Amino acid sequence: ACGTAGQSGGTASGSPSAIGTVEQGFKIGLLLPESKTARYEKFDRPYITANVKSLCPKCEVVYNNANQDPNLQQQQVDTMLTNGVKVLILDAVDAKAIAAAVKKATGQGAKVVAYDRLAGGPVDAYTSFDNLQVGKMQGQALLDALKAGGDPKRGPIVMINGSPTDPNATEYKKGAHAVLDGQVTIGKEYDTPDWSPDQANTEANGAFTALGAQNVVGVYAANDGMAGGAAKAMQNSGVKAGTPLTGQDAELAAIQRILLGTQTMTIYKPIKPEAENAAKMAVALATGQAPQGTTTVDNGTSAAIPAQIITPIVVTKDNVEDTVVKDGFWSVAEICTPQVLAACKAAGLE
Amino acid sequence: MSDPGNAQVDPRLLVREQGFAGYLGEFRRRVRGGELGPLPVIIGLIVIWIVFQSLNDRFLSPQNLSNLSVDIVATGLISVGIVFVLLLGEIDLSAGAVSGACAAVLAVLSVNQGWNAPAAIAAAVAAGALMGLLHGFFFAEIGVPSFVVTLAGMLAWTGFQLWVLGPNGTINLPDGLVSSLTDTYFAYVAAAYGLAALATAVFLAVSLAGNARRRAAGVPSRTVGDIVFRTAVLAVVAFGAAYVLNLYRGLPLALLIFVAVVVVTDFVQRRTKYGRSIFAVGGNIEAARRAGINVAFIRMTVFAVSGGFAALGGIFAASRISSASQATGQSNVLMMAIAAAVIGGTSLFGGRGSTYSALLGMLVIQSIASGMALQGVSNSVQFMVTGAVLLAAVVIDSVSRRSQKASGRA
Amino acid sequence: MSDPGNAQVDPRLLVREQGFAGYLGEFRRRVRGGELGPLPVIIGLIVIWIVFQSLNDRFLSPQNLSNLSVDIVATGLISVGIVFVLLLGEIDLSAGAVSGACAAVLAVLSVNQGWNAPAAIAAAVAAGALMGLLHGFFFAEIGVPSFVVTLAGMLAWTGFQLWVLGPNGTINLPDGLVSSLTDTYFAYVAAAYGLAALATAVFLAVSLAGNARRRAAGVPSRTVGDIVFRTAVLAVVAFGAAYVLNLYRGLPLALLIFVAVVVVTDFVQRRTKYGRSIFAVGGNIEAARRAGINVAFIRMTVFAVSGGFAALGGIFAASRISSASQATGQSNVLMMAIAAAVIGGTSLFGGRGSTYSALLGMLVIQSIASGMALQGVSNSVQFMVTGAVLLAAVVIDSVSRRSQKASGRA
Amino acid sequence: MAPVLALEGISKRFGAVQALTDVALEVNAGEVLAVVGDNGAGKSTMIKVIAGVGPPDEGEIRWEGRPVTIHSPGEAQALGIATVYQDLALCDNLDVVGNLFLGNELRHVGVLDEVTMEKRSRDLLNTLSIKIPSVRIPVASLSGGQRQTVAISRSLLGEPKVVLLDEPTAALGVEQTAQVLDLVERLRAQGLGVILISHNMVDVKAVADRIAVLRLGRNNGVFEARATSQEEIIAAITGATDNAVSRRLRRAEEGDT
Amino acid sequence: MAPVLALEGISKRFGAVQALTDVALEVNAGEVLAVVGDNGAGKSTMIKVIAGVGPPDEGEIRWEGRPVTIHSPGEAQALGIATVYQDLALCDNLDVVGNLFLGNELRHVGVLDEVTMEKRSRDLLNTLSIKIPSVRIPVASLSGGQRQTVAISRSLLGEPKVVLLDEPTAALGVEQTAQVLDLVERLRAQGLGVILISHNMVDVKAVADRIAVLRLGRNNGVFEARATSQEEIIAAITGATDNAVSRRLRRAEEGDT
Ligand SMILES: Nc1ncnc2c1ncn2[C@@H]1O[C@H](COP(=O)(O)OP(=O)(O)OP(=O)(O)O)[C@@H](O)[C@H]1O
Ligand SMILES: Nc1ncnc2c1ncn2[C@@H]1O[C@H](COP(=O)(O)OP(=O)(O)OP(=O)(O)O)[C@@H](O)[C@H]1O
Ligand SMILES: [Mg+2]
Ligand SMILES: [Mg+2]
Repeated sequence: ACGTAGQSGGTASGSPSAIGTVEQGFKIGLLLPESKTARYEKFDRPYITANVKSLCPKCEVVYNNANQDPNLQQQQVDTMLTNGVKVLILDAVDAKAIAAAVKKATGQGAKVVAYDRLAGGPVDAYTSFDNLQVGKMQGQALLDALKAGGDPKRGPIVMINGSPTDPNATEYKKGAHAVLDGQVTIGKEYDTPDWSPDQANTEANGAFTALGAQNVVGVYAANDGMAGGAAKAMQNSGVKAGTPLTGQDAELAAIQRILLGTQTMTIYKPIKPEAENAAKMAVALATGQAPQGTTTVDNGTSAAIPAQIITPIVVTKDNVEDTVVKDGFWSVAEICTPQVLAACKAAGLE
Repeated sequence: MSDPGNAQVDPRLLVREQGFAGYLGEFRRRVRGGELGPLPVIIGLIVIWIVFQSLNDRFLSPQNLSNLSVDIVATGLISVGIVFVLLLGEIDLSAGAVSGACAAVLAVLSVNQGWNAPAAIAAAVAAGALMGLLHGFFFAEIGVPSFVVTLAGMLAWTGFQLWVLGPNGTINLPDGLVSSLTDTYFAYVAAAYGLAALATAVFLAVSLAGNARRRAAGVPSRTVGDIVFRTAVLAVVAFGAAYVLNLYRGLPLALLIFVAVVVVTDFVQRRTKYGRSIFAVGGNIEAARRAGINVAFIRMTVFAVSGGFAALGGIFAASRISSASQATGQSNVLMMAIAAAVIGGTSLFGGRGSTYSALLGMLVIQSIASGMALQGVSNSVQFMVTGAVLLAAVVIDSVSRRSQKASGRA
Repeated sequence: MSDPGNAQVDPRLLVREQGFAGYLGEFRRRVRGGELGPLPVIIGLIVIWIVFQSLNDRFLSPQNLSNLSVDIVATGLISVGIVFVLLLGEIDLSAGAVSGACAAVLAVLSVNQGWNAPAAIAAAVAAGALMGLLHGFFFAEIGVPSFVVTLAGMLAWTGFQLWVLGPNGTINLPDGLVSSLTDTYFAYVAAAYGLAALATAVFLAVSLAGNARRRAAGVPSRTVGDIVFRTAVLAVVAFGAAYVLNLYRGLPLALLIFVAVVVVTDFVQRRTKYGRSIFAVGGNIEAARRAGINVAFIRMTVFAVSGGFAALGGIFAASRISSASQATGQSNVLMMAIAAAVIGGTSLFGGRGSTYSALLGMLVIQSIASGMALQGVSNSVQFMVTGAVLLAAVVIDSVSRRSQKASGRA
Repeated sequence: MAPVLALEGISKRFGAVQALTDVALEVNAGEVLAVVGDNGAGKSTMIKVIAGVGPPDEGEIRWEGRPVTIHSPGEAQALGIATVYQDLALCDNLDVVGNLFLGNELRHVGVLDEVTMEKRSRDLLNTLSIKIPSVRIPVASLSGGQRQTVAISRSLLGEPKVVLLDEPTAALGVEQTAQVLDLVERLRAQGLGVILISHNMVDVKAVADRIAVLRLGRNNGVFEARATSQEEIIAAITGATDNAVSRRLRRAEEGDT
Repeated sequence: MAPVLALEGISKRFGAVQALTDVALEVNAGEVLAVVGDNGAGKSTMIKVIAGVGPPDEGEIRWEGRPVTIHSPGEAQALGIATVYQDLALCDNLDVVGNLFLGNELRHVGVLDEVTMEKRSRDLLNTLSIKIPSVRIPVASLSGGQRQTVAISRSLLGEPKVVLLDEPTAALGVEQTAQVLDLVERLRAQGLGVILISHNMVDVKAVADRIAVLRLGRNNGVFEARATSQEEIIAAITGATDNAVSRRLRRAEEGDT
């Protein structure tokens, strides 16, 4: 039972590049980045596991969560390889930093599917939403809401970005700026360590005090957790009711806020198809088939990575039912707690 | 010591002059000796306020001060519990995680299980106390160092928090008792002033009554001038705060609760047998044991108290943003709670401190945070400035203590 | 003490029987007395290994053990610095941030500024030492509590790290010296065995020579049997490790460096005047001062050492993933580094410990992490289990120490 | 009448050191028993055995005739044993009053009654004629002798039946020493049993009724104080009639002649 | 010849306590100066002033005739002042050898020379005829007297010109006390100046050449040891001829008759 899998493996089935067969089953490693956001353990993991099981009943999905720590994720890649994993479905904490681990994995004969975030290094396939696009959609939604109320520059907006130590936060921020710069007046802008809702609350309070609560015309919050902190600050410091507020992740709490009118929008990423793609790609790679992609992307290391990019969806009061409810992301029963019941009725959710 | 009626006075003891001159002399001696108590930190706080105000004139606006006074509450309550543990010379690394876990318990019980708010709050606080008791058990009875126990607790309760919240993550708290903890302001102008008046009156009455008892027993008592001076200082602070708060939305309930907690816990620490035992264990555990104090009991209950206050802090944190999530109590909540206690003057080595330090330290920390938020500088600069200001605030204190050490008291 | 030639033996001292029976008796006495040193933690480690191996038979595979031995290095090096600070009875909360900041400095210098790798590494380590020196200055000269200084440092250096990395964040390191720090394995079979043999031989020679000197000077010396036994234990561990590592990719350079650092720092702490002074300051600062030790110098340099090792740890962390980012040194690196030292047996209260505890403690922590990763459980469970296992690993130690306390040694 | 406190066959071991071996001892009510012995003879260890601080490995303790086990200082106090330890064991962070009443605080509707405690502290210290700048300063800033007096005063606050004094006068000035010896005599007159450990033979001979000698952790004789000369006791302590003390004396005599 | 060490006009204050007021003192080479005084008289404070541990607020220290300032213990040691503190100041976590050589470790190509240090420790302790289970156990587990001996031995390791002993025999057994007194006489014979603080008048009269009395932080007379009676000194210490000591004596005499 010794190690250099790369040299010794790879001849298990008829196909020259196959490293496993559906008949015998093989191990697929699933590496997710964190658990502070609800989606990973509630949706991604079960969806992927289920999809793999239906494609390859004997396959086993080994799961690790890196808790937002790139070094830990690298160790988890090592452990996966030790564990005899043939294909990695990898949602990188730090897409750039993971490149070395990806290289090591492929060097040892494993295949890598970049999931949700385009990891660096020689990845074999990619399926995701576009983070830059997410930021742009948030920005656009905010801009639209501002324009609906008049001149978008009639007052300052407040931007509450994600963690400065999270590379993905930089992408959202970039996307949002691409849309908003020049179109609106950014009164105050914050990066929020650890995406902390409490911190966001303090920041929002500070901004409202500095700018004058009644002057603020919109708030950009990079995700729903921080939007929660900001929403409470808006209520407390007397920001005009109905002032636009963005979010991301389609958390249950955010959907409820949207229905209640204290948040304008959130970004819903339909995880089901993404998970389905990932499972398909992983099984295909292991059995020596070429993964199917609708397009190709370039991550700097590999030029033509087959990719399936899914467009995220902006959720507002009007399309809650057609998006998260329809997809079974949240059930009406979950959303319409007694407090939200009236708003649910008004929005036609029943 | 200035009671001339007492015979057994050491002739070397420097007797203070009567009246104002005496005050001044005493004060000068203390400045030289570094026995200024919290004064240096208060000066540091005032400097911070002046600097931020000069950078942004909204800093000292009633609105900002009012927000600040509510923002200190959640972490401040955790810090109160930490003070208890620090007095023992121990540390509680689990406080943040416990606060998050208990906030999650509260949210699940009240939203998902439909408990009514008071019951859910009680259950959450009880859960926190129980978690603390468990730490205390492993520490006091098994002998695992508190650092390791509470580190293990930090991990385990974080896991528990994730598990309780389940895959749904954030849970919004409905408007109601929990939200109103940080949402309620006594806007009625008389409320704040009335409380300030009450506090001043009670303080004066207690001081005078105590003095009378002391004089009757023939032990040294304060001069009337001294009592009047102290009462006056309290009155200025209380009425000043009331005035400012009334300019915005009135007296915040959360602040009232926090201050009440600080006053009561300080009283418990200083004026009850239980509190005295905590100081004794923190000062010299062997002496405490030999004096017949049940050291294990003190240790276990102190960790339970810390857990309970952590839970309470978590509830206020959840109340502040009307939701409990996986992020509640995470990040640097723990560090800030410990830092507040230490900045406020509680020793990490046990036996010295007071829960007032939680209040004072949180004011320093939150003033910096609020000032930075008002400025809206980039994160890297913000981190650096926060570090520097934190250091500067404590340097004043340390320099004065240094002269204390030089004069042989340390 | 078993030297029969010496006249001044206390008659109450229990003399050990000669030979194997003596060993057994001594061992039994020590078990009862709780004077087992690191043995309980080693037992805890072995239990952890057995449990995880029974859950997943890849756990004790050469590949996993080899990976584990490299994974402990980065945090382990930070922990070595922490041990120095803990020996003083102080704490360094900045170690994680310093490691991240120095990794960033390294990346920027070598990638963006095009410095050659050795110069960049030297600059990064020097930067870390300088940061530590700064903490030491505020602590030793100004008198700010180390907790506050290093907390301020933690914030400030995190800010510095963000600022150095600039808006682009992660910087990938090219293949080269830095990457090879954790990538190099001495696959040549003789390398590992040769080193094991060398270590054993040196140990034996030093022991024998020391013994000869002691005998010559007429002070108590070890029996030959004792020396042979110790050498044999070392040989088993060294050759065992060499055998396992050779089964995978050979002896990892990183492990070699880490072990060398531990051996050298332990030697410095135990066998030099500087190290002795650290123990003295940590044991009784007033006694140290009265003995003419320059306490301020010791304190400042110890913080500088801690900073330097934090930087080194950061470099290895960056090397391990071939990149430096804003996340380097963040998260729970600091807690793990402190926990490793404490679990390994270094006291938080100063004066007791050794850098071997960094090695031992990291093995415990990383074994848990690696075992959990192999199992692939969900995060909430992982947190809870990690906390529980951590506690369990230390409980064995604490229980044996408790009997030590009962027999009056604590 | 049974002795108020009796030890029998007490052994205690620390790691590799056998500190006490088969020690027996008894003290009656209204009696002062001095325990003397070389440094490291095990006197303090014995005190700690009785006080419940370090229970013995073997042996029996009898209290007023019946066997008892004393597992904690609290149990010893409950029996009526008050102890002044050689290493004092004061809480440096508490003030004099706090230390005096530690574990036995006076309360007034649940709250510490500082006024009464302060008053009683001052009265108590006055009877021992000790000058302490203030009963409200932390004991950390007291002189060695002042700390000692605080520790002695502490033991008198309860209503003990037996008082254990481990070198109570070691750090005291001449006047304070005389006060403590007076005190010991007063305690005896009140019918208490007193165990007094001291290295000062003059003091021991002045107040003790019987003198027990410990040597290397074992009993080495019990002497009637009145009937025994100082030299005999010193010989029992050192285990030799030719010792440094006798040599000094001889030299002094030779020098004088 | 100028005295090797002289203090003049030394004052020192702690917070609200004036511990020393205008104290003067001098000790010559080859002389034993005893300093006596009540508890809290300021004796230890004076020792700390000389040893550089707690520099004075005012006043002058002269060393071999020339004025010096002593700001740190290291400076005092460099001058040739060795000190045994009343509160011992040992590092509990270090073993006996480590404590003895602390700050003056012997080295062998940069590495601590444990073998030589251990050998010298054993020799040194033997000359003071102290039984310590092992020189390799942490001092935390030593008895009070054993710790005291370690502290005394420590001060003899360098080559001091003046030795300050703050109640060195307080915790010592009779034999060890005699050894220390012998030692003091040997030091005097070697031409060192010795300042000895003690509450034991018998010991003081036995070895001191001159006796300086401190009272409430002030000089209260210097006496020739041979020419002064014990009663006179006690009267100077207590500030009254009618004191607890004299009353005890009177009572004892009355009791005898
Ligand atoms: N906690 C301990 N651990 C190990 N050894 C100890 C401990 N306490 C005491 N000893 C040893 O037990 C022996 C007896 O010590 P003890 O303190 O009882 O002596 P003593 O008679 O009180 O001496 P002294 O007159 O110096 O106070 C000594 O050899 C001492 O080293
Ligand atoms: N660090 C300090 N802080 C405050 N007061 C102090 C301090 N050290 C000593 N004192 C006070 O100074 C006075 C003199 O103390 P010192 O220790 O010099 O007395 P001493 O003569 O050595 O007494 P003893 O014979 O009891 O040892 C005492 O009243 C004491 O309370
Ligand atoms: Mg003793
Ligand atoms: Mg003294």
